[in-house]
Amino acid sequence: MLTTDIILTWIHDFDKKISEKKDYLSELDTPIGDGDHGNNLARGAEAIEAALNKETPADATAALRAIAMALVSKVGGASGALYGTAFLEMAKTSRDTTKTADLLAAGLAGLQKRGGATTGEKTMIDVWAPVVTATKGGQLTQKIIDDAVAATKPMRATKGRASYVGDSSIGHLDPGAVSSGYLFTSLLEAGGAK
Amino acid sequence: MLTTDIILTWIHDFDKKISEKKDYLSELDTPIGDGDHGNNLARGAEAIEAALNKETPADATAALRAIAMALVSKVGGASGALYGTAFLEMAKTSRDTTKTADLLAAGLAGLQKRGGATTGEKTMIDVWAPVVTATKGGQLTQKIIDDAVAATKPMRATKGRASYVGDSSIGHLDPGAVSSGYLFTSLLEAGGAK
Amino acid sequence: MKKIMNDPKNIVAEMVEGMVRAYPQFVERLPETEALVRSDKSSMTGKVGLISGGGSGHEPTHAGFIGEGMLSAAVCGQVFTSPTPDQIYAAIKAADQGKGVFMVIKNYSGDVMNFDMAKDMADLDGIEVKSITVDDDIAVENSTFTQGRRGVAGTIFMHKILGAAADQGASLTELETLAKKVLPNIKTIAVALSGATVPEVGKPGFTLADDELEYGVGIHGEPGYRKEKMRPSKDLVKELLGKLKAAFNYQAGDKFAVLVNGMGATPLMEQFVFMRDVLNQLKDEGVNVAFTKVGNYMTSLDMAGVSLTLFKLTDDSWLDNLNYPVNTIAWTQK
Amino acid sequence: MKKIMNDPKNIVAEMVEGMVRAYPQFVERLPETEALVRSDKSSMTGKVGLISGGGSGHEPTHAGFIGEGMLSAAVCGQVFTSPTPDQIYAAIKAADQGKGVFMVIKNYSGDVMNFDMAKDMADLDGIEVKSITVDDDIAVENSTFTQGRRGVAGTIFMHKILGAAADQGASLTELETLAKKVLPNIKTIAVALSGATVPEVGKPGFTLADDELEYGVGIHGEPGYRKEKMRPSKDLVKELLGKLKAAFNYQAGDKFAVLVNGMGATPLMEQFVFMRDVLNQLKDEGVNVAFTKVGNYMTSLDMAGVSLTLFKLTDDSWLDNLNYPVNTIAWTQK
Ligand SMILES: Nc1ncnc2c1ncn2[C@@H]1O[C@H](COP(=O)(O)OP(=O)(O)O)[C@@H](O)[C@H]1O
Ligand SMILES: Nc1ncnc2c1ncn2[C@@H]1O[C@H](COP(=O)(O)OP(=O)(O)O)[C@@H](O)[C@H]1O
Ligand SMILES: [Mg+2]
Ligand SMILES: [Mg+2]
Ligand SMILES: [Mg+2]
Ligand SMILES: [Mg+2]
Repeated sequence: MLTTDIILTWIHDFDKKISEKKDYLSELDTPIGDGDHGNNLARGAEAIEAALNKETPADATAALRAIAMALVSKVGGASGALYGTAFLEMAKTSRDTTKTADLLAAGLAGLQKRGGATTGEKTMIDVWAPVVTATKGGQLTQKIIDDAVAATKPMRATKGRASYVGDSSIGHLDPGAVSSGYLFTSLLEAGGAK
Repeated sequence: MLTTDIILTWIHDFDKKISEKKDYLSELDTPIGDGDHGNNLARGAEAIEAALNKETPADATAALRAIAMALVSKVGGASGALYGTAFLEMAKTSRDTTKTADLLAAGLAGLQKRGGATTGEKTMIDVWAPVVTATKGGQLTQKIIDDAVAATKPMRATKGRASYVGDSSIGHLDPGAVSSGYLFTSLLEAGGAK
Repeated sequence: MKKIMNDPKNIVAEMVEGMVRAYPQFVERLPETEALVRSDKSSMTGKVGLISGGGSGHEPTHAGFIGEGMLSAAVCGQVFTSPTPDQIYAAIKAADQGKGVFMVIKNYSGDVMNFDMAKDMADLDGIEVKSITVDDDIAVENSTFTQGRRGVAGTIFMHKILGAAADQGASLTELETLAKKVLPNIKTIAVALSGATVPEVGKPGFTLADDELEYGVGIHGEPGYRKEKMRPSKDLVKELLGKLKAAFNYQAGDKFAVLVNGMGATPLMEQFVFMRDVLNQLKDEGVNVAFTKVGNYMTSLDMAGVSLTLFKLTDDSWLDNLNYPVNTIAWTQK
Repeated sequence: MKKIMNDPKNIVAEMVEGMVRAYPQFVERLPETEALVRSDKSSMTGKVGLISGGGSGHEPTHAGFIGEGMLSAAVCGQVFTSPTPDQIYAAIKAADQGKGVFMVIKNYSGDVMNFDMAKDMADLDGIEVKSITVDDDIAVENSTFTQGRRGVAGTIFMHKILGAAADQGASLTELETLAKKVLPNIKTIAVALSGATVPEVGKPGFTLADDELEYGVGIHGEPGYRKEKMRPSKDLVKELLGKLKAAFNYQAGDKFAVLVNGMGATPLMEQFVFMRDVLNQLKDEGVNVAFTKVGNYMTSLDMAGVSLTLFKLTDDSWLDNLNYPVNTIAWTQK
């Protein structure tokens, strides 16, 4: 269940992880992308913190929307549009339900609509999809997340910048998958996965 | 005495020295100039060889003029104007005399008029002037040339590019002095100094 | 890394400030954005707005092409990062004169998605928006297994052609038709001698050995298709024109515009030598070159290298559009 | 050294060939020289010819400024080496329309001597020739112990001012008077982040450490007045404007044109950040900036760095001359 409190704990922790892993994420983005994923998300994390500090959200919808708007207006790049869209869809759905699985499923649907990718294309979808499935079964574990992230390594990218390097994308983790992994680890730790 | 034969022997040898010392001359020009003196003169040496190969000069005046024109039209930079002017003045004077001392004196006068420098300013003048004096006395030796070249090392440049570096010009040989040293060594070796 | 900057986080904001203050006759900043709009509003009246944008680091692209006869507005994203939809939306609003707005997008997933989101926002306002996604970089296979080809230096030809058409009163639909017709006729390929350093990253995106070059590198340092030992300009031209020839399957008598574009750190001297070699080979092949341009137009920060764009002039009016008067920071023509 | 070139010995000749073939609407080559003349001869008729030149490696200077409203002809010497008198003489003859020729020389002993020799040749033909020797680089003490100050980026302001005057029919004597009046009002100073590599030499003229800069470097890599650790743009501006302020002794209310000039390898992004910081400091000091320009105009091959030129507009007509329409490869203005 995603209460306002859980959302805030979740996201604060995610922001912390992002700022810690900023350089690592950009490094991951270097061989198969343009080396900015960590910087992009760090701008987003800062903007989320600023937005949440400025005004405590009244409810889950307000919280999710504030997060979405910070991401949409400060991140840019592919990940800004994608994470922004996912949180915007979660915000919309949160008016009807607080069930984590439903909210994440709405986020995933938004991601897929925005980016046109499906699983196996070496993107963040490859983490979101198994996480949504596991959450629906009430079974999300760190291992599921880690495995999903790790599974992007042998994949060949066919979407996003990484697709430009073709076969050379094989053997590298997808940066967006790794950052999504952090998102769901934070969710798990915040107790929001059930 | 500068006969046509001596002039040709002299200059062929000078051209050879220049092409051998091209990199060294440019290196000398690096700390206190713009690093092109060797390349400049190498262009001149090639042009002289081409001109003399194309047409054997009828007399000393023709030889000196051919050398001057090659230098004027192919070297550029300060040294092109200076060496070019010096040989042009020698060519003019050679209509009246073949005495080496008189010809070199005319060359030196041209240099001084063109560049406005006098001795002690760390330029090629600091080699030409003592060489002219020694030649007048029939006494030019390799030691006189070497000493004149070496004497530019402790000088502070007040003309040419080297003047821009001020005191830092002290402790470096002047590239134009070194190349003029080669010119007079070749002259000596060609038997033209008497 | 040595760069003339203050805090790397503010480099885009400070660059934009420098631009608008140095060239107020050309560009104005939209409040609280890194989006710029044409200063001379009267030149926009009654015409379709033409906007572009993308990550920064490619200067003078895009803001340098704002002005009469070219772009109405441009959006400067963070370095090598596509701008956010709110800023693109601001540019759309500023460019709209009631005739709709046409967007020139470079084909990167981030750009495409963010421009799409901005279009969605403008739709709500009733502003009609159409777009073209430029994908001129033939270094990448255009297969269903990739995001498609990247948009690179050829984009400036698209700006020029559409800018001239918009200035002459073309409608939004006419611009779309023109853009679609022009698109497959613009193709580009690059050779890099060194990587670019993103200010916030602090080290080059890739490195090459002292005697090494890489063919097919993208404008964000995306890897190319082959590395090899440094070679003379003529050989580089042979390699790149070979790829372009294969892509166009061009024949003697075909007519082209040619752009030699410096990547940022390559002196004009080298670009002109390269252009000479390009023109020599095209002449040998009987190709007719009707328009030429040399310079730093679509750069990649401090990358050394050049890109070569051929634009096949299958329609005579396109040459008129290239020669149409224009007045911007980076491209001014009587 | 990695450069896009063929034989380094031919780099200038091949560059010139690239220029004239890429931009035939602007420049033509004088037979058997590396001297270029304006293509549009009719724009020269009845006017005093304006020529310039010097070593190559500073592109787009000088040939990039040939065209209506600016230079009539320009001479491209070998890299960093002043051109030979015969070539300058050819440019004089091509520029002369019976009204005489004015030469803009940068103050280097080689340039001064070779232009002097060319003038001597033209004298024999009865062509009247006058000249100005630009010495705007305040990094060097202007004492009797030096060749005097070097001519650097401020030279392009001299070209612009004289070009506008010549185009409006100024006589040779009027140009000389104007040039002399303008000269002391143009001052420049640079900061380098890396040295330039002359193609034939193959290694940089000087090197700086990874975190080091040098103030006062010349456009051929002549040593500057101080090295120090890399600092933020604002601090560089403070240092360079400090020197310019001392040189001009400028006051609140004084009016200036400002040129931020990239040395070749420095991205426009950094140049615009630097310009922002310049304009901020000048604003704080109450100085009035009436004209601004940012870009690679007087480069030093692949040197990284910028130079800052202030041109004190003590005469109102000078601003008109700066804004006067011009049509060249590198500076075009409606
Ligand atoms: N079409 C897409 N669908 C889903 N995810 C995508 C898509 N394109 C890119 N991504 C994700 O975005 C990540 C890259 O984000 P980022 O580096 O911030 O943006 P950019 O690629 O614009 O530089 C990739 O690692 C991938 O996970
Ligand atoms: N005014 C001058 N009078 C005499 N010699 C000079 C003068 N200026 C320069 N030189 C000589 O020219 C040499 C430099 O020649 P070079 O490097 O070929 O030309 P540049 O200085 O134009 O690059 C100096 O070492 C010096 O000997
Ligand atoms: Mg990225
Ligand atoms: Mg020199
Ligand atoms: Mg990016
Ligand atoms: Mg020189």
